[in-house]
Amino acid sequence: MSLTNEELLEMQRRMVRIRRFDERASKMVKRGQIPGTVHTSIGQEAQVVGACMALGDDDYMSGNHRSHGHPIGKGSPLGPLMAELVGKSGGVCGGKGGSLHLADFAVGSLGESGIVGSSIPIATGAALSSKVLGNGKVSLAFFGDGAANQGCLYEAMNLAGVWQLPVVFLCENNQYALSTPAHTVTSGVIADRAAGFGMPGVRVEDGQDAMAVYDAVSTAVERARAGDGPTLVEVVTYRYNEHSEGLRLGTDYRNADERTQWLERDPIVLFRRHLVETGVATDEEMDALEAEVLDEVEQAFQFSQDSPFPDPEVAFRDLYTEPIGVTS
Amino acid sequence: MSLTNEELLEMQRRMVRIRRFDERASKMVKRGQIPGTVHTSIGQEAQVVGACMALGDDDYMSGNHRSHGHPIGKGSPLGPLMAELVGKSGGVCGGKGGSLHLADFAVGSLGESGIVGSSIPIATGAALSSKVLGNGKVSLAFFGDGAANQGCLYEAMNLAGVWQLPVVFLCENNQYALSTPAHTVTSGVIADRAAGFGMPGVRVEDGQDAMAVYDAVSTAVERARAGDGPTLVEVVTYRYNEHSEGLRLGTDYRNADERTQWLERDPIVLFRRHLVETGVATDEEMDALEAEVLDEVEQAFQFSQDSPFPDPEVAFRDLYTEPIGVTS
Amino acid sequence: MTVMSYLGAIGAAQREAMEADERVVIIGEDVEANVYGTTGGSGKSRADKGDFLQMFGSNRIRNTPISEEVIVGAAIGAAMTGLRPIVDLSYSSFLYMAMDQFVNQAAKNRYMFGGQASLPVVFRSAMFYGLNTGAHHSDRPYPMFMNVPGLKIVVPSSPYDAKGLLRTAVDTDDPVLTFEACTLWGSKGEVPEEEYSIPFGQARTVREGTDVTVVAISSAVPEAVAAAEQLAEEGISVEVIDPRTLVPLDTAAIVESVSRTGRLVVADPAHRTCSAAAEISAIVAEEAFGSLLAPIVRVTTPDTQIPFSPALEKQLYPNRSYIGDAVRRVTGERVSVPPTPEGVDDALSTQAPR
Amino acid sequence: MTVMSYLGAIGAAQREAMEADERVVIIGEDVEANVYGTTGGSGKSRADKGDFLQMFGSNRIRNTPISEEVIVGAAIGAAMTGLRPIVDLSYSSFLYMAMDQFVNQAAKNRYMFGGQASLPVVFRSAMFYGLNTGAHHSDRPYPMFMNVPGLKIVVPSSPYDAKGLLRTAVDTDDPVLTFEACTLWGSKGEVPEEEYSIPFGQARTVREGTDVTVVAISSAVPEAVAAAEQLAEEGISVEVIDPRTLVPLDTAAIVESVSRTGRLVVADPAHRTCSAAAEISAIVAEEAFGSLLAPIVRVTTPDTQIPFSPALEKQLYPNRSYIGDAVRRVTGERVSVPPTPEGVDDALSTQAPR
Ligand SMILES: Cc1ncc(C[n+]2csc(CCOP(=O)(O)OP(=O)(O)O)c2C)c(N)n1
Ligand SMILES: Cc1ncc(C[n+]2csc(CCOP(=O)(O)OP(=O)(O)O)c2C)c(N)n1
Ligand SMILES: [Mg+2]
Ligand SMILES: [Mg+2]
Repeated sequence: MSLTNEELLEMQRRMVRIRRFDERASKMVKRGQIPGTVHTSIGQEAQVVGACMALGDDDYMSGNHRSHGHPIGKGSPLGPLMAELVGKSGGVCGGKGGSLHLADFAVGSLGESGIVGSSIPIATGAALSSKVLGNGKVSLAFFGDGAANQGCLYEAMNLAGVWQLPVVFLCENNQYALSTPAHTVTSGVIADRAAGFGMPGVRVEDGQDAMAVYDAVSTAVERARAGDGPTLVEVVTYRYNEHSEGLRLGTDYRNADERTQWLERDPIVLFRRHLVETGVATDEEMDALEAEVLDEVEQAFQFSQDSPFPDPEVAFRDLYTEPIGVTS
Repeated sequence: MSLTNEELLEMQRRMVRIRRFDERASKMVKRGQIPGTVHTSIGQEAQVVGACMALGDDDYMSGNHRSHGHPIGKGSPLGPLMAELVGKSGGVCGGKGGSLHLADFAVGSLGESGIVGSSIPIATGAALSSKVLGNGKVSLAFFGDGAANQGCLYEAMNLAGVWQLPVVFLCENNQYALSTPAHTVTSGVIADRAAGFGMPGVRVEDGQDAMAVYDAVSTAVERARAGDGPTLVEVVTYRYNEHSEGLRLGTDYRNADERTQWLERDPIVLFRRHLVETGVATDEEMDALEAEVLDEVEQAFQFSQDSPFPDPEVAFRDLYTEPIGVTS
Repeated sequence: MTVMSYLGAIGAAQREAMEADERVVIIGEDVEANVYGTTGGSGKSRADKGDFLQMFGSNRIRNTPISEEVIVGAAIGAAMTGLRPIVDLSYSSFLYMAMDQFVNQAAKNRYMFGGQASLPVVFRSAMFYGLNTGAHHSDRPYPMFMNVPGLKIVVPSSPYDAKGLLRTAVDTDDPVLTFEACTLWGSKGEVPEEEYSIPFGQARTVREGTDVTVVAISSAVPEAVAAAEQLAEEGISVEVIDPRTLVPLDTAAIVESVSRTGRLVVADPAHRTCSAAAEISAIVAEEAFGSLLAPIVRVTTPDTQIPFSPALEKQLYPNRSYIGDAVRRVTGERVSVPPTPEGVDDALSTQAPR
Repeated sequence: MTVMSYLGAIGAAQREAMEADERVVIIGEDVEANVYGTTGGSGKSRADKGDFLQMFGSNRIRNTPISEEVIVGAAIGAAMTGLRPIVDLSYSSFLYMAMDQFVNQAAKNRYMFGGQASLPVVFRSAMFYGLNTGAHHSDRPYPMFMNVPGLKIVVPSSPYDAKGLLRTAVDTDDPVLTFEACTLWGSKGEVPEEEYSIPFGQARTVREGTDVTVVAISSAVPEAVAAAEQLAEEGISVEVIDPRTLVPLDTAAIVESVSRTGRLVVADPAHRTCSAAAEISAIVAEEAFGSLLAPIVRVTTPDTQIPFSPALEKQLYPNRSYIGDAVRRVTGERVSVPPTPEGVDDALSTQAPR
């Protein structure tokens, strides 16, 4: 579970990628360059990337409406993701998915889901397929503290438990579901729910520390890969932005102090400091990395602009593998 | 939580009622006097009645396909129940429900459910209504070990936990769901699932002891009534008969020794012995009670035979409170 | 009369119903913060006059976990025992999570139990089609609920109807599902100052006409009216009927209209197969066949899922142009069959959170 | 050719598909013990030759907890990653538990993801209507799934079709829902010895005729045939068409038949409103209007839930008598409108556990 220097740098790079991509997407929403909204992972990068780095390239994952962070964390190129948010033909789903509803099978991303909780069974099924086929792949399901109250999670945990499926249930506890504080709608502690379903439940209290997340998820992934079944990992983290970009709520459901405190433990700042302090990289190298990523995001933006809109007729494709002639 | 002698006798009477009613129903299925099937509570009487006696007359409950034991345990008269199984107009639901799908609102029975798990939210909602209206009523949801793997249970437990609803979740762990042994499809221990949802979880290991069940459920009911929220009670018990009457499975999924062992701890025999030994009743009184119940069941049978079938036109009533004219 | 938005009308109906009857409670995700704008005053700010949480307290404004199945089920159980809940499910796409409770409990309990139960419960949800909200947020699932006997289905298309029908829904002792049209949220209309309700099963004749009957549903109503205006200029007189409730359905009004016009077009934003349009067509093909002078044409959303891209989505829904073409077709003109891709429109966008 | 029961044909198709492809697995409640009779040999005994658990092992015969939502979802996830699951959901009434997974995942994933996913997964369930199984065990919910683009819907009415269509379902890369008719489980028919499959979207003309087309679905097929035989004696020549798959639907065959007969009756065991019958009627009212000589009549189950009592239930479903009456009606005879209560029949009963 120790990472090479390259991997450590890749960890930071992916976190920065998420931050800059999401910042850009946020701006694009405000400028009307993205139809609808997007949900950023800004503030949650350590949680996302720490988890993804614990997976192999061939491993599977499923996610939710906070939907670009996960594939970026798993290694997706940025251009097709950005183009997807704009609805272009070069989008990773050809513009048919859009934010919330995208997937990048090339990196094992089996689908983010606009329906809260709905993709948890999908990751569980991918783990079933690994088990039956014996191909050693592990699955990870990302979901929020809000989704932790959807019943399908417990059906999935139970099924994974009895079949000893290689799956990790990763709860991104950013402490709010939209406007609703988790503690007002969650009875008990999420990680503690694992025990009753016969699996380890781990709570990463400092979810802003990428290594802490990485370590916890790596243990779970090893366990899964060894055939010892599922683990529930709850990571405590925080989103800096509003639930979704452009949303303005009348109530002040999050207190300003709270936000300030979390901003002080920014996962990217923390990890950069760690890398520099441990001699993995210099400040200059870190600056260069940041610049490279900014450039990558700019190119992704350009790609999203240059890519043409899909032909209207594309709306009538991809419903079935063999078209059954739906056109009107 | 101590019962008067009368209540103790009533406890035994209700257990015997369930036993004799279900035995009669079983016979009726075999003779073709009941269309379809019935699911008996034979062997589980202590678990059913111990729980029901812990409730007040005005308290609510919901149940499942093992559907006559619960209302009998709660005090339903036998005739309308028997007539319901036959599909007669004198049935407790006028013949429209039938076995699995009946209710007796007069005793707080809000509905047994043919859909495994589906009535758990109903009892939870009744508890919500008690809470909002402040009427002090408690709800109890009966469900099996099989149903304990339906996600809605955990949604209900969580909701009841955060809202501190006066509800008791009562898992009848008879160790099998149809042909499937509970341990093969249940990860962890059902009662242990309570902790993660912030409520007490109690496992009554000797579910054949009516008093043990009564005590555990009474504690839960008191807690609920005091406004301290829900409890999960798991009762370990055993059904003597096949999953449903008339069903013949090719596999020998239950081992014969196991059944013999459980038969040795028959809840009705045990409780009778207890009552006689503690001087609550004499053997003669117990014999008389049994005879009375047999007579009651005979009358219920007669009632079910004498009651006319509903008029075919009744099929078109009761869908809405104000008919919207469905006739074809 | 006063002018209200469709969304405001829903809020007003909820407020009046809550004031009128203590047993009315609101249950849903984020209702405390008024995220969807129907549990606050005007505007979305808690500070504004009329915040529901302040007015009615947290005993009656119940902010829930994200647990649709138990929310719906608990509301049913509560309705069976003395409350009259309004459940706010936000997007119609989330109803599937609770399908078992809708079908096996809400729709069946009264019937199965021989009339012992009554179920005064309203399930509100909004259909967000046409706003690039993607396949998980664009469903228009009312037809599948129409196939479930025991539910009442409401599809208001104007502020007046939204308010009056919702009030009836709350006051009815049967389970009601209302499908609100997000594209109409901002539309304004006249609404009486005083409390009122609109009986279920009474269609509204939105526009009278003699040549063709257009039965239009939900957001297709304003499109049908726009088409009718255009067609009037071409000399075709179109009668537009809004059924307002799909269960019960005002079959008599539809049949009567077709018996005068002899022609029927049904405009329905649901997917084509087994749509409300299919049902209305089938009723007329059986009950008014003798009056029919032309094929019955359905203008629906084709049987494909909803793509995100603004280049793809808008072409799919019934609009004035498709409805116009359909009318021309049944009046004998040769036109291309809808939907023909329209090219890229500027996308509408919405502030509603997902 | 060999003679097989409908239930046996399903078991045989499953066995052949599992033998043909290692990626085919069976997932469901009580499949290990062969409780529903399709994962064993002939008869229900494990000792009998052909027990699936013995043949294929517990890695491929997956006995599940009672957790329909995750069973369906996991099968979808598994299909997206290399397996070809057959999910046995036993009763069709249990499908609602997993509705979100059917609609939001199975039907949408391939489309949303721009074709990245393929979903070779079959969901089997049996409709138990007519057997006094009560409101929670008598659903015929295929119309609501027809309204969900992305699913394929199969409704076999004979052993030959049950086997051939199921094999196609397993071999197809799209999600398929098969609705089996419990009342037909015991029906016998000729089935080829060799493996075969039946393409989707091809109706079967069960009986040729010239006066009226009857499109019949699932268990209504044998009833329609019985009606046709009776009507032949009265001098009315009925063509009976079984669409076999409702999505895709063989519209061409139906339109062609109506263009010859000029009359259409649709017999569909689903509830009336938004039924498959509504869809078929609407298609014909649009595409074959010019050939129609009479109203299109639907013979469906009325919009009420299903009562338990044998005195109440049987009258509700399409039967030979209602179908016969409908045909007489469209051929000009005056008859009472179905369903007229039939009085009390002896109830069928079934050994299937609930
Ligand atoms: C089934 C369902 N219910 C409700 C919603 C609306 N919704 C979208 S995101 C969200 C909050 C999710 O909270 P959480 O799971 O904690 O994820 P987070 O947004 O905090 O990352 C809600 C209520 C939805 N998309 N799907
Ligand atoms: C949603 C649903 N799935 C499956 C079934 C079929 N079924 C009826 S009873 C049963 C077993 C239930 O087991 P359990 O909950 O332990 O109750 P028990 O019968 O042992 O009392 C099954 C699988 C059903 N009725 N509903
Ligand atoms: Mg959250
Ligand atoms: Mg059990």
